[in-house]
Amino acid sequence: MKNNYSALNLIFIFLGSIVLLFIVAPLLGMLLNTSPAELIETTKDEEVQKSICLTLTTSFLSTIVFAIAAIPMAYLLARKDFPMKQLVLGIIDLPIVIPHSAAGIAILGFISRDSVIGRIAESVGLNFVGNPAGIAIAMAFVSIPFLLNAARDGFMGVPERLEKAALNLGASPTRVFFTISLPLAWRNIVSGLILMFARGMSEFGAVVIVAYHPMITPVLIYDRFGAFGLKYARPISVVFIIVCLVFFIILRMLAKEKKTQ
Amino acid sequence: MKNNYSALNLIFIFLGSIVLLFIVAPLLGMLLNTSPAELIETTKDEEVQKSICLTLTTSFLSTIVFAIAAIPMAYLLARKDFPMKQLVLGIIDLPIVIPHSAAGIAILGFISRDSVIGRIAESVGLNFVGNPAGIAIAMAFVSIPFLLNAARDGFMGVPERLEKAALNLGASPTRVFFTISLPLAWRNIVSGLILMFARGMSEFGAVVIVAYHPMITPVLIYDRFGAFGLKYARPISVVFIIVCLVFFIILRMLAKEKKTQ
Amino acid sequence: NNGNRNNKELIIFHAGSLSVPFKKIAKEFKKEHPDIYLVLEADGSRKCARKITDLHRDCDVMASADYKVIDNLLISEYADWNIKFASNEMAIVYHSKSRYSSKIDNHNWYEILMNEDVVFGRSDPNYDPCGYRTVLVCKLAEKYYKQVGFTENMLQKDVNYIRPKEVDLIALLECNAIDYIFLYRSVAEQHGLQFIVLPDSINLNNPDFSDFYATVTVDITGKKPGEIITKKGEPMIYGVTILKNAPDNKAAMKFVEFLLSKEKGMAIMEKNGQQSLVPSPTNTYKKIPKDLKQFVIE
Amino acid sequence: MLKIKNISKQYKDFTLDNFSFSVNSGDYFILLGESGTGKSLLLEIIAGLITPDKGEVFLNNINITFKKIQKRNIGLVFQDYAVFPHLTVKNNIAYALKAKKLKKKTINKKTIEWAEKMNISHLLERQPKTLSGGELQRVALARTLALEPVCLLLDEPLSSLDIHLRKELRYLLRKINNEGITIVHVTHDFEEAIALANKIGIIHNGKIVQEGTPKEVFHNPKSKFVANLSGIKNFYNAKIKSDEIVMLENSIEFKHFSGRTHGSGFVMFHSKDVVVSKNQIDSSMSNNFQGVIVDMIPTKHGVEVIIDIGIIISALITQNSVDKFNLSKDSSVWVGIKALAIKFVENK
Amino acid sequence: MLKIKNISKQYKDFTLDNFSFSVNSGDYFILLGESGTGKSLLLEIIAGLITPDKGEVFLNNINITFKKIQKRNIGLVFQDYAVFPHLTVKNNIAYALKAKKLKKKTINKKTIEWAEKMNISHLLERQPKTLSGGELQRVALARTLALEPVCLLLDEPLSSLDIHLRKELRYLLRKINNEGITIVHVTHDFEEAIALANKIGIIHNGKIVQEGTPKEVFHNPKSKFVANLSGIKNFYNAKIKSDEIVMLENSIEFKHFSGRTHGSGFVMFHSKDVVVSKNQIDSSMSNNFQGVIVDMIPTKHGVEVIIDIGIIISALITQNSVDKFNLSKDSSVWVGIKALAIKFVENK
Ligand SMILES: Nc1ncnc2c1ncn2[C@@H]1O[C@H](COP(=O)(O)OP(=O)(O)OP(=O)(O)O)[C@@H](O)[C@H]1O
Ligand SMILES: Nc1ncnc2c1ncn2[C@@H]1O[C@H](COP(=O)(O)OP(=O)(O)OP(=O)(O)O)[C@@H](O)[C@H]1O
Ligand SMILES: [Mg+2]
Ligand SMILES: [Mg+2]
Repeated sequence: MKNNYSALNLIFIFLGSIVLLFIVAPLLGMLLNTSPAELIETTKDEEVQKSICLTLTTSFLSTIVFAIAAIPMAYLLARKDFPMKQLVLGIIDLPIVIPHSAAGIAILGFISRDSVIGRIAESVGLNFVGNPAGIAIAMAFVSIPFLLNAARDGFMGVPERLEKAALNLGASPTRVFFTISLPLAWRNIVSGLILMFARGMSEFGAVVIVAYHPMITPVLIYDRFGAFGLKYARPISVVFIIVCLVFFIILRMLAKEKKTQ
Repeated sequence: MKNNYSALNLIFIFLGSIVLLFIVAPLLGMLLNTSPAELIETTKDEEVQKSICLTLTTSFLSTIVFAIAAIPMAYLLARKDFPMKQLVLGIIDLPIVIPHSAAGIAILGFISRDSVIGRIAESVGLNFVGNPAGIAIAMAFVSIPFLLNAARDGFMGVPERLEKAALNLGASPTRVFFTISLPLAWRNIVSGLILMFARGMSEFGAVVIVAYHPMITPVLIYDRFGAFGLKYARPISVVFIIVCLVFFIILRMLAKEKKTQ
Repeated sequence: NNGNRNNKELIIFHAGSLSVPFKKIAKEFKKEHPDIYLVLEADGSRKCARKITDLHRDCDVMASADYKVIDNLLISEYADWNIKFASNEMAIVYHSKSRYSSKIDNHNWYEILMNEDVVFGRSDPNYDPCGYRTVLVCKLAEKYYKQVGFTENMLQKDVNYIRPKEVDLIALLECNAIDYIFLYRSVAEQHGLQFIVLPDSINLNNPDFSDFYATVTVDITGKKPGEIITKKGEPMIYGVTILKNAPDNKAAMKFVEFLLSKEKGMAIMEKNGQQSLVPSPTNTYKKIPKDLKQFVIE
Repeated sequence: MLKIKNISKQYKDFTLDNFSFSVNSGDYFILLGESGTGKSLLLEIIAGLITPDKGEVFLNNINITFKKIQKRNIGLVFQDYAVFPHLTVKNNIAYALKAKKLKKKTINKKTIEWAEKMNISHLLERQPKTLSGGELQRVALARTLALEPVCLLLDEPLSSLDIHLRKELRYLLRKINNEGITIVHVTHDFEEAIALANKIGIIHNGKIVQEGTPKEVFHNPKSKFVANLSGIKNFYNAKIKSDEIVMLENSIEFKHFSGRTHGSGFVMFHSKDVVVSKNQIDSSMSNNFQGVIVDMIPTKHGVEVIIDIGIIISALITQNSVDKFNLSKDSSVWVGIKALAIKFVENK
Repeated sequence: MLKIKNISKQYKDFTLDNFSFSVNSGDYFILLGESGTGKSLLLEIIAGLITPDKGEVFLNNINITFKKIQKRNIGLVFQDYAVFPHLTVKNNIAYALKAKKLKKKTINKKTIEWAEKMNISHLLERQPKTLSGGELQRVALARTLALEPVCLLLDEPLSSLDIHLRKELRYLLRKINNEGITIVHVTHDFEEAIALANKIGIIHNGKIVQEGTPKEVFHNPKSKFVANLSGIKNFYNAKIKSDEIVMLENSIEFKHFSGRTHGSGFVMFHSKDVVVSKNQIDSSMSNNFQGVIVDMIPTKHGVEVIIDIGIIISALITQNSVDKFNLSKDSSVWVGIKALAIKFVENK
């Protein structure tokens, strides 16, 4: 196409640049206020390393574990009609909107020693509060809607006709799901997974109520900020953001590869 | 289809129920701990009413205003290849992951009196700090990735062939965008708008740095919690969540209607 | 193995302003008791209490920036006693880029702050003790400097820069969004910020001026919305207690002992800008554990 | 063994009404019909993709109306191909085989085999979106044929193919049918029907209007519609007035020799039996009319001339005659038809 | 006025190579070719959907190779319809008209007009996904025709339509062409080519192998491929050995009467000129061979019998003869062809 530079394109590029600038400017401001020496020092700080690892792994695991249930649910929401579906769809969006500390309080009630789940966990010697598992649950709660919505949109974009064609070829519904629906919705699901993963990593308000320790990076930043001020919190933020950026780029590239295979 | 109750479906329904329960249980716990009398009283509280209105309108306006630039950008990201595209995609996900208070501080640097934007605003008598406009900017910063990603997925799902067919019929690129690309990506875009709207409403960490007053609901809840404890924070959360739920259901229904027209 | 809670884990909720000294104390304490793992959780003093009373979070030791928080919210349901252990003072904090920073001193600050192009921040009186203390300082200053109407003008100016916590204010200051903040001197010292030392008459530090402090009051919200509590000016005093249902009472005792010892904990406190009050008078003398009696006077 | 019984399906402005037919084991049944008469719908109902409002489908005397799609063992080749866009040609073809859990080697062998039969071996590693229409159609065919179902439903499977490939694939389809697989094939090309079917059903307005062997159907069309399908262009409602006169379309009288004196039904005659000339023809032909040329269509065997003589008739003449009489659109001409060429078919 | 010059386009395993042809104003040009020879590709290059690697496209002597799609004023009807799935049939048809910013009333009038011409008036409010294949094809046609472009590109526009509609639409297309619109039409149906085109191009292996009027092309096919397309099934490479003997495919000798004594090229003869019998025929026919029946295909005009006599030949005989000799697959038969029926075409 030789339409690369049509008026519309120029307007779009202009608008896109504004958005990009809007995102980049604050980040750049943060980066420029941090000296390389500080960055290096922060990278070497064992507490920082540990917390970034913890954040990445808990969010990653919580994303993976909950995806196993959320993706099938998204499929149902895309394919089936049932009474009160609109209500269910509305409910699904709620965790996004709940004030984070309220979410934390709600989850605490859900997993604390007095709750059903808490008691079951205790009987096997597990206490969710102050435990990575509890952190993962808090992360999942606030971030699962992003996966659900993205996956649902993805599945809605898969023509039912192709699924039926696959059934006609003798494939079981399970096979059809894994070989047709899932791959065709893959792009959206990956987007959803990345959003869920990212959103989980950033959660502070809910996590800090469930578990101040072990410290995930947002809590660590808050803690350092409270104790020592911006100067000590900023380098951690920058390191964390850089690590995340690298992660996202890798994830997106992997996802792309998967698709073009 | 008579496959409604295949084994796969039952497993999916089971998994879906778990997810739904996981979302509903904490919310229900919160609801059950709130007496109707408290709810009614809270609803009548003028400060609560005002803050909910403020939250809805700022988040709504910030979503709409930024969508005008974000949707075209998503279109570019879906259609064009350019150097460092993976980097741009990674950057777009960053605002999700940035610790919220760090985001708040970054935005403050961006809009405070010393910044270019702040000075321009000051010259027309506007001060972003402590102003709904500032709140909207903070909301947009943390929530814009959700719209960008959803819209991008939507546009990627629109066959380029149809766009070319429309061009062949003599439509200008602008017309093609508005009559073909946009409507066909509509479902994803609406999802993205709702997510962005919802995410904006829930933002606390970044907003509280830019503006403690006027109080958006998450700030109000935090404030009440700190000052009077859970008993006074919970009913506001519940009222807020109910209002949001109603809003989401209406939005989703409107979006659906739009599509089936 | 900080994942699963074991018996040797000691949970301490403390006021945000105690973060720095407590971290250092924890380090020293660790040397003496390597088997006890300290878990420090910083938050606003009242919020710390809420975590215990409303959220039923496990906690062994609670240290508040205002000993009354313990008296009002924890005693007697969650704690039996309260030891005042340190004091602090209010200061006006700034940095080198603050407007008029080269001119300001403790004779003209009340004028400079009222300048149109100067922005100052303070924390929310209803929420943060530092907030209502700021108001009290202003009222005292009005009397001390004989500036009629100063408090009123002050409270109306720059309301956009009221924040719930003092640490948020530091961020605003550090990123140059504001010029001055009302803050605890200890925090300013810990963050390496410049500050104006206010006269003892108004800085809420010196118990000798208690009577003068008590001449001003401020109304803040009470336990319920609409309810009003009137706060009297009084010296700033930090309190500490061990919770009744502390998971590890023994370790908690060891920590509090360490904290209150003159040459151990209190030395670190003083180094970080907070004067020791130990031993101090208490009205819960009877309930104070035997080992800690040495730090109080009846 | 495939029996469709009283199938009905109602859409807002289309109804499939009480549809019934049956196909014996090993039959090659072709459903011929115009666009939008419900042919595809019917195949999708048989395959289970669409549930009918009413009626039943039997396969080998078992009611499969509510059987799951994947359990029916009925292969359907879609009119719009429905090739899986995310799989290569190879994986598309192998899809059904993999579902059957065959050995890898067998799958590979069969895939290559069917690709060869379809002339698409060179495309095995291609993504569907890079394929041409005809290539896609062959992938769709290979995919379903590789499954070797007991019953094969083909929805216009050769529409995008050129003469050459069409010939090859017709051969293949007949071979598969000979091997015992029942085939139901939908098309609107009656030559395809003649070349392949041993039984034909004509579908019109949501009903089967005629059924039988290709010969039966095309030699005794029961309606203008069927006649047109079979290439007879001159087909009219008729009422016999006397042993000599028959009235066509209530508007024009023809001489006939059918030996009947009354009755109503249809009259038909072949285009090639119509003689055209510039002036009135003085001959033994008993039907002579003047008319105007409405259209002229070149065909393989000469030129088809469409003439309005009160009714529209079609005449097939050579290019020579066209040149000789200098015929063109709007020319006024005379036509002649022998009474003997007029065939009368009684209605019911 | 439409001139394609040295167009090349390279894909991994397909190449369109130095493609050139030109179409005069008002021509009805038909491109005939097998599946996957690049017909659709070529149309998309002309319309600007695909940029060629090399070469130029001229419309009315203006180089439009790099002109924007929407500025070309060339209408393209897609092989896969490309109907907009979110618009009703009505809005699909009106799409181009709205882009032209016509008055609402005019748009409405034209839309209804074209829907009537395409026989889809009853579908105007329908969503595309509820339409049948043929209905979709007509929507696609109406949508582009309503635009009234100066040049119309049709990619197998009648493939999903039944005989009846096909006839109507052929009439319509000819009418449009007569009104002065240049048409380039792609198909693999040579009857369509005869019925519509005044100029034909045969495309094979990414090149135009023959070009001319339908008559020129089908009477003097220059290759087996063209011959097959035109329905001549017996077409072989040949080398004349003497004034009597010609060698076919280097394997079998035929008698001929072409009057030539040497040269190489092609031999062809019509299926209907091949005589089949059970025993050797004692007649004036000079070419007699024994062979085995490979296949039998019923056709409109009898049965086509494919016989292997060393080379594969096709004979068209009546059903009667089949019954009489009791012919079936694998029967051994004799064939006879008169030397006069053998036509020799020299190569270049
Ligand atoms: N979901 C639907 N809603 C409404 N009408 C429908 C739906 N599906 C099919 N139809 C209508 O049913 C009729 C039959 O459709 P079908 O696809 O079976 O036609 P067809 O005989 O295969 O035609 P073609 O030869 O053009 O493919 C069409 O008029 C179509 O518009
Ligand atoms: N993007 C692509 N990448 C690779 N090969 C392609 C691409 N697009 C088309 N081709 C190949 O180019 C060749 C010509 O395709 P085209 O669609 O033009 O064929 P066609 O002549 O229209 O065939 P048909 O009659 O089957 O529609 C095909 O072999 C096709 O596989
Ligand atoms: Mg069909
Ligand atoms: Mg094609």
